[in-house]
Amino acid sequence: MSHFVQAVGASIPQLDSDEKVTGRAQYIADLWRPGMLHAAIVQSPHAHARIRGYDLQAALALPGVRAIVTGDDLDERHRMGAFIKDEPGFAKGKVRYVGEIVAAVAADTEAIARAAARLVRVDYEVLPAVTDPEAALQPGAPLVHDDAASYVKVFDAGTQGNVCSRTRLSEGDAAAAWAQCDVIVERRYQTQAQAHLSLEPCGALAEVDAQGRITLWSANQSVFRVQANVCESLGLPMTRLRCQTPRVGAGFGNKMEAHVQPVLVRLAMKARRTVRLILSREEDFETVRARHPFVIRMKTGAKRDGTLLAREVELILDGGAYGDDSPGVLGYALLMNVGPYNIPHVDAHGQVAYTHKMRFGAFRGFGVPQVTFASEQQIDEIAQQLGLDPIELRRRNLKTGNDPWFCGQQVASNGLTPCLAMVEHASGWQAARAARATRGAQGDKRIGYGVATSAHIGGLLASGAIVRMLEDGSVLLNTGAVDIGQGSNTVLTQICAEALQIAPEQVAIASPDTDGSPYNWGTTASRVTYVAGRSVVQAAAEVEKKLKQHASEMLECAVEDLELRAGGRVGLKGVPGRELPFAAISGRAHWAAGGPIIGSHSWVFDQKTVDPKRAVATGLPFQQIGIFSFTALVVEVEVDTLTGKVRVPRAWSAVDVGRAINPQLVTGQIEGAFVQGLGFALTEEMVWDGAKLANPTLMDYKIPTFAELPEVLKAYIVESHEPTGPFGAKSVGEIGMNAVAAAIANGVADAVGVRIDRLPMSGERVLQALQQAGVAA
Amino acid sequence: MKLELQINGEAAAVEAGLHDTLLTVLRDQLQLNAAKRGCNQGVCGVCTVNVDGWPARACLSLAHGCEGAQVRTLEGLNDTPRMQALQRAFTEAGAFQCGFCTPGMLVAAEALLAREPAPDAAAVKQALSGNLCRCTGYLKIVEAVLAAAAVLRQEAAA
Amino acid sequence: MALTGYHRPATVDEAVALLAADAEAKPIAGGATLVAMLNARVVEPPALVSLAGIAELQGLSAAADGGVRIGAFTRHRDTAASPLLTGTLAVLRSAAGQIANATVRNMGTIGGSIAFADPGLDYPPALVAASAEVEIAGSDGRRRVPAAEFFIDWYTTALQPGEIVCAVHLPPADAQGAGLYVKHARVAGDYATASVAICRRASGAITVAVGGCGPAPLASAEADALLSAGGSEAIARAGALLQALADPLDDVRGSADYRRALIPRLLQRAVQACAGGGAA
Amino acid sequence: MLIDGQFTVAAPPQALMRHLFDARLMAECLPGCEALEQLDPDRYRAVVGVALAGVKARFELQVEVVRREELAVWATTRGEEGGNASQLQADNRITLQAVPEGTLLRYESEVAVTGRLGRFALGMMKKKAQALGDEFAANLQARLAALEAPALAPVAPAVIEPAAPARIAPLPWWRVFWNWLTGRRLPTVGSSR
Repeated sequence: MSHFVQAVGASIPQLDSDEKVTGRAQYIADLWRPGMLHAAIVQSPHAHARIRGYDLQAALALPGVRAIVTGDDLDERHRMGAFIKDEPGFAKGKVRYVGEIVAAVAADTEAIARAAARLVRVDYEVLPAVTDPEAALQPGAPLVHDDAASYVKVFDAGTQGNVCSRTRLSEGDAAAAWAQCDVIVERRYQTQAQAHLSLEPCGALAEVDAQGRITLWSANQSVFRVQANVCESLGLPMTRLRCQTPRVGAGFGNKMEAHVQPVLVRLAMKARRTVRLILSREEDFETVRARHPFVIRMKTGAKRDGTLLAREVELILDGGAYGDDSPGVLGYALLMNVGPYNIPHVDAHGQVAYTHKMRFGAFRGFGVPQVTFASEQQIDEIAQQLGLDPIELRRRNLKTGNDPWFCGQQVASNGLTPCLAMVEHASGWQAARAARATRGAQGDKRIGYGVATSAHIGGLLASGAIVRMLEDGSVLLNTGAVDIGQGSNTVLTQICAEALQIAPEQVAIASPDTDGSPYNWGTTASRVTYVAGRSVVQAAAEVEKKLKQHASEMLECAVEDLELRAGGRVGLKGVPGRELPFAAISGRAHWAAGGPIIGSHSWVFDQKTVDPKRAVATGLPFQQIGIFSFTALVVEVEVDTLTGKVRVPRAWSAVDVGRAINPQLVTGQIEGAFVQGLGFALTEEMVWDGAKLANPTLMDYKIPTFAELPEVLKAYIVESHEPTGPFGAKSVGEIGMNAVAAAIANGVADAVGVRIDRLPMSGERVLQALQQAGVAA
Repeated sequence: MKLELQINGEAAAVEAGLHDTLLTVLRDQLQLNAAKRGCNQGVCGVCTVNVDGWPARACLSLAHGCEGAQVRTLEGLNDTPRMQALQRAFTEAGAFQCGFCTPGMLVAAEALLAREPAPDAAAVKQALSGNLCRCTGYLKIVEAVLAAAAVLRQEAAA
Repeated sequence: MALTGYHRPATVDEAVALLAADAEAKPIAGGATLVAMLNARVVEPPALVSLAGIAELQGLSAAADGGVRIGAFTRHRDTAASPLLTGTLAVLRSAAGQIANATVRNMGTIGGSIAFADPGLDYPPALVAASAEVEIAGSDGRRRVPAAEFFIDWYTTALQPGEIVCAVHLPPADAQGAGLYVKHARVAGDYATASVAICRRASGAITVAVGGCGPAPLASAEADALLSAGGSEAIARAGALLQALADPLDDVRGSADYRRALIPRLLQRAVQACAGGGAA
Repeated sequence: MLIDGQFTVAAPPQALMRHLFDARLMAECLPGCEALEQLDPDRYRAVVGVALAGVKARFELQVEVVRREELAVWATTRGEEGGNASQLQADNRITLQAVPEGTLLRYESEVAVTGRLGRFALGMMKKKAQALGDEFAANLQARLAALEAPALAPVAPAVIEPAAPARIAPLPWWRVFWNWLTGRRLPTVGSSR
């Protein structure tokens, strides 16, 4: 079959480029409706308090105020939550963190709404609070949820007291294996809360029609999670709520679950008018979600010849006031803690603690950047103690070919070995490390080289696709997957075009809309290209089958003798002249026989994660998680021994993505993830002062700028061809971030010989370590 | 209070209170939505507009302070050759993902190329040091601005 | 009488008269800092007096005494690129070029910045090291205050209510000397965690000032004397002297202990960089 | 943020305890206190003016003594400023301890400001608040000394040592009302050239 159309593998620009470069793209804050009201939120000043009552009299009296919603407008029985139904639409009966939304006001202008919000009086009974996860797990600590055990849960979370969930995964016999280890490394690590900082603050706009049906526009990563969360928390039948999507200004996990949608929909229902709510940057920092702070106790053992033998890890996650995605993050971090190495004896267990802080949820990497910061440093420490080169030790233990992942899941494509070789070569690793011995101290700035590897999944839960051929032979693709900037609209269009051998311009992709789109769990877990891509391929195959059925009747020949031809034609094999354009077939289907040609597909990712014969798993939220992508990363690190400040002049990041549907979009993910990882490693930290977030502003919370971009940042694509993936493709969205903090920590150790076990590796923290190690005066 | 501002080469009558910023007036009264609100404190750069030839923060410029100034937003620069070269280069290089920071980046880059037809990578990073991006990791943006500069220099020489 | 609205005086005297009319009225120059506070509703002045239209406050110029005058309304961008700021005065160029980012440097002015007097700003230590004077205008006329006495406390300067900064006066540059501002911050564009401004004359005489480590820039004649005399221990002893003066904040940019530890270290970097003769 | 300090007064603890509930005395010791009235034995209302970085804020505060012991008192402060643009919560404790020179008075206050003022310059606010605490302590010490021992020779003003940095275990905190500088300047520090 001649491949005239090379849609897959082409770096075509994003389909929505024109509107983004001309400023015509409409994000949630750009949507506007005639007579639209503006909303403002009321936030709790307390970390833990019972709400005894509200006094809305002064606020309602303000001219221009149209409606106010409080906890009294919610029903105690209706709760939402991805894993544990522990969260009301907004505070009801109790507040559980400083900044939690307590009420909202709708008014003619935003200024009036904000003024009225300040006039809302709430009668609080202040209660003791606990904000440290380890303290929250001690007996007698104040309970964040009085009745946590009673909540509906979608898996055996073991929720009780301040334990939100607990999980244990084990393989082999770690306890017995320590005796055979010649070298054992053990440390405690701590990682910080990181803010997503998508530059677009969260927002939503809700319209109510005459019959009381609500159309909700919001910045989201899944219209179906918005629908589920709003309907569950407000007790609405899903038929009452239609969720649609404007352009989304990135998410990184912040917009996967609910943010302001529940309170805004309740407000619009009460006002019976269109209302828009856009959070300020400070409100976005204080009310939504952030990356989980981890406390990690990890132990790794190896034989003298460098064979890794045993690993034990215990995780304590700060879950914040509500479960959100915490059980998923815990389970996944434990599954990924080993890294891409064959370690026969592993015991991985952990807990998520409820605390009186904002909820912690999904954030690019989903727990792996945290746990990799510990695991990849321990691999380096073992190499150091055994006198082995860090890459050589890794090479002796790498998973290759079809080595199964920890807990037994099959791996069908593994390009890690070429990834490691590529970055080793590109960085001049061997020469650079050798030179280090002779490098000695050259002035205040010391150079070091760090390596780290990681993996990530692509999969999880349900996805669908509908491909409908229009009368002119072009097609409309509808998957319900939200493009938050990563380019999924473009990638899925390329997959559909390649499958039907038509030009991408012949494919239109529909905006995600719960009224019209097939279900898609969400743009999260690096899943859309793989999971939605497979559905597109299947749906397109169904269209091809129907096209050939029609053509066989039109050309009076057997279906088996027909072939797709590039450019939107079906032809008789071997007879170039004998063919029909899609338009002719579709015309017949619409106007003569058979009906419009529609292909559809729907599935849930189905590969089991745990092989009960190999591993024991308790409290693992998902039974089928995903197929594996792999990465290796080398960084050149410069440590200023005068100030402790760390800089990354050069970095080389290789990722095995199975097949790059759009190489430029793939390198974009690798580069973007690296720089976001740089912030996680060196400068970003949400700081709490007691129970209050101390730096909820861009003045005080600092992400990398152009100046922090390494002079050399090379992204390499390795294609190992995933047999189950669409045209061999698998995931790339998060993996580029997983190994960054670990590689930099290893680079710092190589440069100045100190191990940093806490993030971020700020100048202060590194200088303290230098002073304690006697390296710096 | 009634104000007359010069927006994209045209007089625009607007209503502005003492504390109203140029960003609020552009977005809420003139429906010019290319300039976005990301932090309202002048740090993120998504509100960058061109005031009298220099990039400026629309969120930190009071509407009253802009009387008599030539304000240009991306909407007003869309059909200028320099901006079109930048738009093509950004599109071909994949210099944006979500696009929320792109209007601000383009306005700042256009002002740079107006002043410096042949900037090096360091000059581009310096000129855009006030524009944050969380998606791309900045590399492709630098490449796109350099590429646009090269194309413009060729066209100028031709 | 209460003043309201946006005012555009053409002269300093007009501006001072307007400000005298209502204590709540605030002067506004580039607006970078004040409008950020307005947006956060932290201040709500009923009247604003714009200094943009006052010719006398604009730009840098060579002064009669051979020094340099920087008008209060001069944008950081212009100060950072001024050819007048040579030799020891290069410390001003170095400081201005590291303020925030390029776009804010198009807006912010030296007068607005030093009147705000945030401890993490870049001008205060540079002006103290350069032995600058600040010219102030008020209803009872003009006066000049040495930079070291202009910056008094957190966000507190020698400015009395109703007074404005007219200009900064720099002594004649020592063309063969050098001036440098060494800033340590988490990322480019952040306020300084700690900083050292240094001027070194051809004669070897050194003046330094430390930023970000106390309510006002830290400077000590004794420390300057030690540095000017030179010798191996000079930097360590001068650093210890300045550390003793420090009263740093504990905040997200660094603990007080870290800021104290940075003083001798940044001082060493500054002195070594200046010793090289050429201005940064 | 924790604000604390201690000082000694040449007088027995029991004598000092009753002064702690004298609203007029407290009003005089508190920098920036514009109004202070006692609503009932355990509750007070106060208005306190604060200036910082050109920002003038008037806090309307409700103070409630929530626990008394023979030599200690706990109180909470709840209030707001700017029409509820910012909210202030503080849990305070004052303990008295008999010492050879008389009484060691120790105060601790865990203060949280949320809303518009709570989002900026926390480090700056901590520094300012601790300075105010020290000024309050100095005023209180002087007044208590004067009240309790008019006949005795004035005690050399004790140096106010900031309390040991180690934090007291988080008891159930209570508060004393709080005061902020009214725009007066602190003694100059730093440049002595």
